[in-house]
Amino acid sequence: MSSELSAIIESIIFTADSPLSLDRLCDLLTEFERSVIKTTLAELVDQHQGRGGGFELVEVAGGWQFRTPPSLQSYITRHIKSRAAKFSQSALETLAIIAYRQPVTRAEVEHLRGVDCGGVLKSLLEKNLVRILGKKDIPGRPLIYGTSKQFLEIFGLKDLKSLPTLKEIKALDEQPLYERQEELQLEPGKPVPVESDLPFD
Amino acid sequence: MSSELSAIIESIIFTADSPLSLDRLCDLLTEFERSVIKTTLAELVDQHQGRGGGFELVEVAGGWQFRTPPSLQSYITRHIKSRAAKFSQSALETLAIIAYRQPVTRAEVEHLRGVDCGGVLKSLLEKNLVRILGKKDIPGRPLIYGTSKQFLEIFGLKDLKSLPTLKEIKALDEQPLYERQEELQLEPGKPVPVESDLPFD
Amino acid sequence: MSSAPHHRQDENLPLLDGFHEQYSVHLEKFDGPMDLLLHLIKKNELDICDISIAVITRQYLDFIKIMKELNLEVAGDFLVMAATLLQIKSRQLLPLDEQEEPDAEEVDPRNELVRRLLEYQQYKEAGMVIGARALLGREVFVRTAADPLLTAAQNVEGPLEVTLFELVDAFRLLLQRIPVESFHDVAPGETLSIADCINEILSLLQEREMVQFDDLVRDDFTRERVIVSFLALLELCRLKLIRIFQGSEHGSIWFIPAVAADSSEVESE
Repeated sequence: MSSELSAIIESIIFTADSPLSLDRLCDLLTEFERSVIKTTLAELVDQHQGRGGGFELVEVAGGWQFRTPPSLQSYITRHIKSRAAKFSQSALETLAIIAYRQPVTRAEVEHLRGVDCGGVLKSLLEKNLVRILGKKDIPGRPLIYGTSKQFLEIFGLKDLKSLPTLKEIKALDEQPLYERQEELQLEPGKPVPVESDLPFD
Repeated sequence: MSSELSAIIESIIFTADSPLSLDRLCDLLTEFERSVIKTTLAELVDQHQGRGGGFELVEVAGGWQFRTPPSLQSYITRHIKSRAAKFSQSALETLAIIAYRQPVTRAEVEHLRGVDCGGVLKSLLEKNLVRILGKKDIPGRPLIYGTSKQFLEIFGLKDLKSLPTLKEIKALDEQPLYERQEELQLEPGKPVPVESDLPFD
Repeated sequence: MSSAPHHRQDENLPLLDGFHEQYSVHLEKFDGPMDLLLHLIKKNELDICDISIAVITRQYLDFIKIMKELNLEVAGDFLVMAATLLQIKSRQLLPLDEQEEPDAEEVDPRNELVRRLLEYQQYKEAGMVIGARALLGREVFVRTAADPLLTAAQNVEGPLEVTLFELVDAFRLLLQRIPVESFHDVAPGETLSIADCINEILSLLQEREMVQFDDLVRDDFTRERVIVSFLALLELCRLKLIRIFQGSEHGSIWFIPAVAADSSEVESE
């Protein structure tokens, strides 16, 4: 077995997001013989089986994939369960409104977002990102919300003053004043061949 | 080394979607001693190195992650689209300034580069390579920027300290890194071979 | 230059097509005036620490002239540098003012530029070095498949992962969806808003139990600041979020939180 081919197959299966069939592997690796690929695959399966590590190479759904053995599931779920949760768009929006508009009532948040925010608000309170500041002195005495100390900690902010303002974010798009004032083009109608400089493709 | 612990650690790192720190592993595996976890990790690194397989265990962004070796790139990209980014010179310069000088303001970056950096900065923020650290305690309270964890992950750095020092970079420059930078021709008429922005591709 | 607008080449005059293509190739190489200066210094084999301003300035201005002749946009940044070069050149020509302190720093008008060039050169090289690394997603890859056994185990109660930029951006996008009249103080303007000041006070009260009015205006003791801070205090008082008291007549104004937040009192559906 070519140990180079073995590494190549392993890396392709490792990075694939679904099981890879032998046919697919042969299509990708035309410089190798189908029979050699097949043998190498079988050897890889044995190798990982023998290692008794945290994952193995198994045949599923007509293809090959690395999977963790069921015996380790209880350890892995410890991690999966406790890992950082991504913010939902509605949680992010609600939090943003509270951060920038505090002190704010639930009705005000809902007016801005145009949807009911009870559930999101409750979960933000439970996560300790938002706190109740008190009650507003208007009919119905609604609760007033603001951000918590934990909010500052999560975003690494010294205080609420350190929250970037919208103006500051918008300002990134704007050209500096002196550039706009310069009369740069001799003939305004002509196109400029200098490429815009996008940093990424 | 407990081969069971070895398999457990391997499986947790394998299924995690970002590098896992030693601290995090110890939090998850309270039934094992920190020192044992640490030794097992080091043994795992060696084991995968020795295997010469399609992926290796590397320390990056303060944690551990399985990654493919760069040498297999050409095979992997046959079935996976290269997601990242060709960085423009401006993006790299700006990123370098932020990485080495952080915390740094936009004005400081622009002073060093001599050009407006708003667009580049915004794009680096959107790509999550750069983050807002807060505001500087000087008049005008400008935003201060630093690099993100994602920056370390993408550039394969263990931590900020493992960035090559500017001194080391200077030493590199004594070697003909620059030779491939072509001469500028001021006289029109001669065609110039189009080259990519970066001397490395 | 990050600001150069992108136009389609094919709208150009056919006669100039060739020129433009060639020069756009050159010009893209220069990532601003510092980059161009470094190039000129290298090309002339000058020592950065002892550059001939006369030579560099002439070539730099020639370059800008060519850009203009070719009708390329010359960004303001390039013109600013041209002005700096000319200023240094003129200062070199002037006899030293007797009155002026012969401050060592001031002796050579090139010093500041040299310092910037050296520093810029370092970062330009650092950029190339980091850009040459094996990048995740380009040369190096990680596993992308989710283990089907485990995806069901996802839990939303874990710690949260979000960046400040995402938060601001969410708010920015939200504002774009909403009619302007919903907001009283988003309009850009240099003036200090009462809302900002309220945030500041709330943030101070997160740090300590009792705050003095003077602390609010200490860093920025202006008429506007004092008035806005005071209005913010009154507003917070009206909302019954703080209590204000004064130690003595004309003494300092102090304020404390009026209520201890009771988080059990959540509005339910």
